Amino acid sequence: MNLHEYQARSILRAAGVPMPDGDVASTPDEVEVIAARLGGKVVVKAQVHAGGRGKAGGVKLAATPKEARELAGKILGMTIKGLTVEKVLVVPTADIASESYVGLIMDRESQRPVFMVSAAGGVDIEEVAATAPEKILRLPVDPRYGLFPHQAMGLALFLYRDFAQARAAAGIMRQLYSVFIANGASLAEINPLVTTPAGAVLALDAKISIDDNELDRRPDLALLRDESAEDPSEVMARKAGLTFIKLDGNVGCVVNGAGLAMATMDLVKYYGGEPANFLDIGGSSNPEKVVNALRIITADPNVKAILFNIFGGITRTDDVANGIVAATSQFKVNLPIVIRLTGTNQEKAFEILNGVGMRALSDMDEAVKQAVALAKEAA
Amino acid sequence: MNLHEYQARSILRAAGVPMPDGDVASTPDEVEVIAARLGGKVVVKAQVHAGGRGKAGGVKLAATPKEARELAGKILGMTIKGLTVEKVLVVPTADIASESYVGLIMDRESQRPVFMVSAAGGVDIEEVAATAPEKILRLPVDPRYGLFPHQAMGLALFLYRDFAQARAAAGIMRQLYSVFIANGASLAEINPLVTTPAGAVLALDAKISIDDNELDRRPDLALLRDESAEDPSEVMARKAGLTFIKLDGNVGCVVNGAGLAMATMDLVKYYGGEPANFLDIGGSSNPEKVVNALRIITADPNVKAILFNIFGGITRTDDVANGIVAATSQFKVNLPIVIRLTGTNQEKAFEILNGVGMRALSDMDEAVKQAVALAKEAA
Amino acid sequence: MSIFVNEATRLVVQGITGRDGSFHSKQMIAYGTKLVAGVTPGKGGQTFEGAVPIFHTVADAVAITGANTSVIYVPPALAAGAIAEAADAGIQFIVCITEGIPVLDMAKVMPFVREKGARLLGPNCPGLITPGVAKVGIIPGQICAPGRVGLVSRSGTLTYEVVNHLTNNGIGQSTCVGIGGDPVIGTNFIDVLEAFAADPGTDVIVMMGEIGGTDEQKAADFVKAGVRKPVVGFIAGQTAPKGRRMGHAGAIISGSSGTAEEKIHAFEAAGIAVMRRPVDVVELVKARLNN
Amino acid sequence: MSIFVNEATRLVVQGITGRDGSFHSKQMIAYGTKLVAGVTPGKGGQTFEGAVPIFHTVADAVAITGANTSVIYVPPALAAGAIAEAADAGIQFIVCITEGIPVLDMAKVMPFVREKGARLLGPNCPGLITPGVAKVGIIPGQICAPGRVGLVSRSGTLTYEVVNHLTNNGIGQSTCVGIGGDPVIGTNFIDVLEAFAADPGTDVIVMMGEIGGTDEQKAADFVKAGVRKPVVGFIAGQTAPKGRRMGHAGAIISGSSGTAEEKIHAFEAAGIAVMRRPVDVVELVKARLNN
Repeated sequence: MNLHEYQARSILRAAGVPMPDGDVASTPDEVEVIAARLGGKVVVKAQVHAGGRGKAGGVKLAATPKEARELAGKILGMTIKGLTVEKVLVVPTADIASESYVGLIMDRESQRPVFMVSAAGGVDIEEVAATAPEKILRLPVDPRYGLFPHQAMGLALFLYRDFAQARAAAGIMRQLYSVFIANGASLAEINPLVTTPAGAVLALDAKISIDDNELDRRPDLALLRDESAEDPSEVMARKAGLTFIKLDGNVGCVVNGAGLAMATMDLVKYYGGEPANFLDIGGSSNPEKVVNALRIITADPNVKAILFNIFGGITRTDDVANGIVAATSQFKVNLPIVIRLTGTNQEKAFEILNGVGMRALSDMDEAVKQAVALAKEAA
Repeated sequence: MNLHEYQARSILRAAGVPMPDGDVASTPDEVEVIAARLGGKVVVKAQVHAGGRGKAGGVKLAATPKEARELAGKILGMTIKGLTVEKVLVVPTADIASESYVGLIMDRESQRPVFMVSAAGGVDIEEVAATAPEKILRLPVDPRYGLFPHQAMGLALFLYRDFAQARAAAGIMRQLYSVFIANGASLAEINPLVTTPAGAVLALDAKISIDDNELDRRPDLALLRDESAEDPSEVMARKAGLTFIKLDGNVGCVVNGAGLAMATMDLVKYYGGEPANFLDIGGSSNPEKVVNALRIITADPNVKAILFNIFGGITRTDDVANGIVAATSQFKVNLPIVIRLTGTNQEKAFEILNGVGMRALSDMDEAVKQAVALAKEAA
Repeated sequence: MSIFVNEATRLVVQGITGRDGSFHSKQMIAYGTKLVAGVTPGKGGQTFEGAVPIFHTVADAVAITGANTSVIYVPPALAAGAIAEAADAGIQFIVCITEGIPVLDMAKVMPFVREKGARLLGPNCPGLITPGVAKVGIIPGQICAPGRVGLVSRSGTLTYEVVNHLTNNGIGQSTCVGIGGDPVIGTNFIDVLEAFAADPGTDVIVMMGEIGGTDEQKAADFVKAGVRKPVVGFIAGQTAPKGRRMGHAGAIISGSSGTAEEKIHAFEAAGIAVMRRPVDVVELVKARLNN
Repeated sequence: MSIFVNEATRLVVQGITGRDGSFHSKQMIAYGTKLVAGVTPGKGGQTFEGAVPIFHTVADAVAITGANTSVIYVPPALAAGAIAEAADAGIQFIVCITEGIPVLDMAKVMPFVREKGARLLGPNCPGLITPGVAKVGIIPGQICAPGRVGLVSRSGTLTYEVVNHLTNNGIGQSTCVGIGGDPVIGTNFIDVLEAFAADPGTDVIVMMGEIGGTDEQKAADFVKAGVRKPVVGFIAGQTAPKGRRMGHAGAIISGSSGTAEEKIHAFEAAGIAVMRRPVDVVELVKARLNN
């Protein structure tokens, strides 16, 4: 789960990371009040879960509270990469002498949190990694010991020659690590970490992603989820216990298992179609999940055909069949449905579907081909 | 630093360990109020840093608030192993079905915190260790991982056959471990951990010792020190940066280094004397420390002769000589002083002392023999 | 022949009385797996299905039944603790089925597993099966058949799809291993490739990866460097968008890294025959089994 | 010959610009120790006494000067971190002089030191000296003389007292090692006994213990089991009361355990000649050197 910049800021500031004062607002009026309180020039920043806000016009500099208000009026409500801006962050401008990048990610290879720091900050770190990897220092941290002081200092000295700045940065590294561990983050990033002409070290922008698996035991973090910043169908899916990701195609997919779901989307593409979504109903085949899955998929006007691909293992295919029958009795599905079922209780499932005049296939390729063809017909 | 029972209780209760309600008091009036609030029978317990309170009459059962008041009047002010009772803890009596021992110590051999648990609780665990070691389960905990849930359960199942009780006890083990780590304890002990006839698991008495080395960085813990429960000369010594332990003999010892200080005491005994104290002035030979050391030792009326034994390494013997001179000029020392100095700046030290008519030796045995003889003469 | 589980496997099920644990324990017993013990704290002394003794702790189970392999079906919040318990009890092969374990829990417990010299498979994996001998986890036994193809995969049902094609076409398997889709896992492709390479019962290896991370790329390097047996590969997620977690916590393209293209390219560069569709496994494996 | 430090020792001083660090660094240089680097974060680039380069980090010191041994004089709150830094930088022999380190800090850092394959001496110890060759720590050089007696002790000034007796009576030392008086230490009696037993330059071993713990008893068992060289022993604290910490954090009789009597008894049972007074070391060692 990605946090908004303003949420990441408040966590980092609480941990002691020096960041400029500032506040979040959802109306131009509030923005003007905040800008007046801060005094001087301010930056108005769109709070959306999308990169490239600046290029999209979501980050603006204002000289006066009045200008801030005007700019906020333009930014609030604008759409960036399909997401509507509901909130803006207002912060004072900072004089910048240097910009660095400090990131901490959960690294798959070392199976540890890994620091990545670079004096080439303020830009896309991926680009630095691709073009000038020697400008990045990587340090895996053993969570059994935590970040040793000398490790924090080593990272900081890679960024700053000035020792006072390095000492300040080392403190920030340690705070960032604490935040990462305390919040079960998968990513915690300060970009840029700047120095001011006076020599202070400040975090100007921050990004934190929380491991979704932490949220069950961390209701405090789960509360930070901003559903207004998400696709409504994804919100609905999550509440129904489904994993759903909206795409741009027209073949709606209902699959059990993440790997098979991806392979199904790939096969739709292989046979010339475009998947409308990723949807994994998971291992437990509660008919209710199937009903919800159909509700979500049919809500997408792009969808022209629906493809079920179920390989019964834990999932009982008769449960899925019952779910399909229940859904079609609860609401009208005006779309062709192609059903592929195989595995556990397959005969029973076929019987159930035949009972309501539906037909199921047992071959995946055949089912995908049919669904693609039907979607093309309808389009 | 040993905490009082009431202090240990409040730390454990804050961590969630189930303990009967209760409160601490320093007057019989307060005791009566607490006993009335608790209702029913109460136990009045002397709060002193000494074992065997019960045998010494420091723990009494009272049927009514009035009786509690009367008993408190007797316990408050009494002396147990040389320590005056300034406070009592008042707790309700508990019906007890079983008593266990749960202790956690910093173990030198494994270099880890080690749990010791025994179903033979409520008694001296050392006796159990000596007579029936098989009744004690020991478990070292790797602080890098903390106490794993299965370890807590393993300890609890050693104590209780009833699973609900074991589960409750496992929770208490984990809380005790957290308290140990969070407070830099060298010992944290619940004795007894009881079960009630209704099946509840409760901690009735608790003991926590904090590693003295934690106190510098933990002012919150340092505040728990109860100086009224300590020998005033030891309090004064600690404030002066000296390590001082009062003993019963008549040869006052001022030594640099803990090992040499012990060896000096031993040598006093070897030559037929009795050391009045352990006193280590430490490595830095600030003359002020020597002045304070002399002040503390001369305050003990038992002391009949003073023995300096200084082997100069880091400690500069001339600093010590200057301290002796300063002390004797600041206040009258009406006791014979034998000074042994050797090592760093020895010649200078001898000169300084000769300058005020004092004489120093360089041989330890000779100095000890003289001091013992002088103490005997004076006694 | 087989890898990781065989005739000597003596299995303890952690969480045997839970919904998933009991369902799959019955399946494992029915398949013929030597399921010697169950563990559910609080139910020690009872028996499962009238035959399998249940213990409060894994240590008891090991002491009394000689269990040497464990499979874990406990809720995510307790799963890392269950892994530690198994390793601490001397279990040398631990399979964790549980999905949804916080990654930080895994990062903390993995060094302990290693210190104890144990191997962990998973978490968030379907387990493994040596057809005809033993199944540990949730892979349906009826879609497998004994044979000489070793299969390793990050996913569950996709594995079934592929195994099903093999079995339906008369191609049996030595062992089918699901390593799981989480970012931090105990056994990776290379570990399994190494075992298959050394297994005289395995002639062809099928490796099924997906987007996210670089495990497949490293596995490809490993194959190129020293696996003498033919390898057939698949990568799921060619149509996955960037930056979205595709169900599996590990299945996410971070920036430009971990894409299907880059993995397929690495496979091809290592001489791994790449399936475009799951069904392609049949022809690709057949051609290599005949060699 | 000697143990732990010798002609190949290249020393880095952590905390070289502090009060104690700078005082003792001068002494070590004066004694002839190859003091190749100092570390004080924030003073990197400066030099100590116009000759020794100072670095921000131990890693830099190792990379540039080839330091292989470290001695630590930093305040207690920073000392465990300094130990970790030295071990992480590849230093194989680390001497920590600092007194007052919280025991929990030591319990946490010791496994790291072990993982890195380093040896730690101390903390809260006087260090060690190989007379005439190198001194690392604070043992006064002038009271030592080269020779064939190996000395190991928990304390500082008591060691000086005994060494002084030896030197004044013409008995030199191979190496004098102070292991420190804390409950959790990196190198214990047995480690040092083992090294002296294997050192061809050591003929007689003097072991000086004190109350608290069971290290001396275990050392006695070790001597009995396999040290072929004569050992002379001393235990300080016969007159210490129970339950009081006698200066050293480790010097405390807990209940009935760790008393001087029990330790002296263990020494005698192991054939260790026990000194009643420090001065007794002379006759006891002399008698054994002549053998």
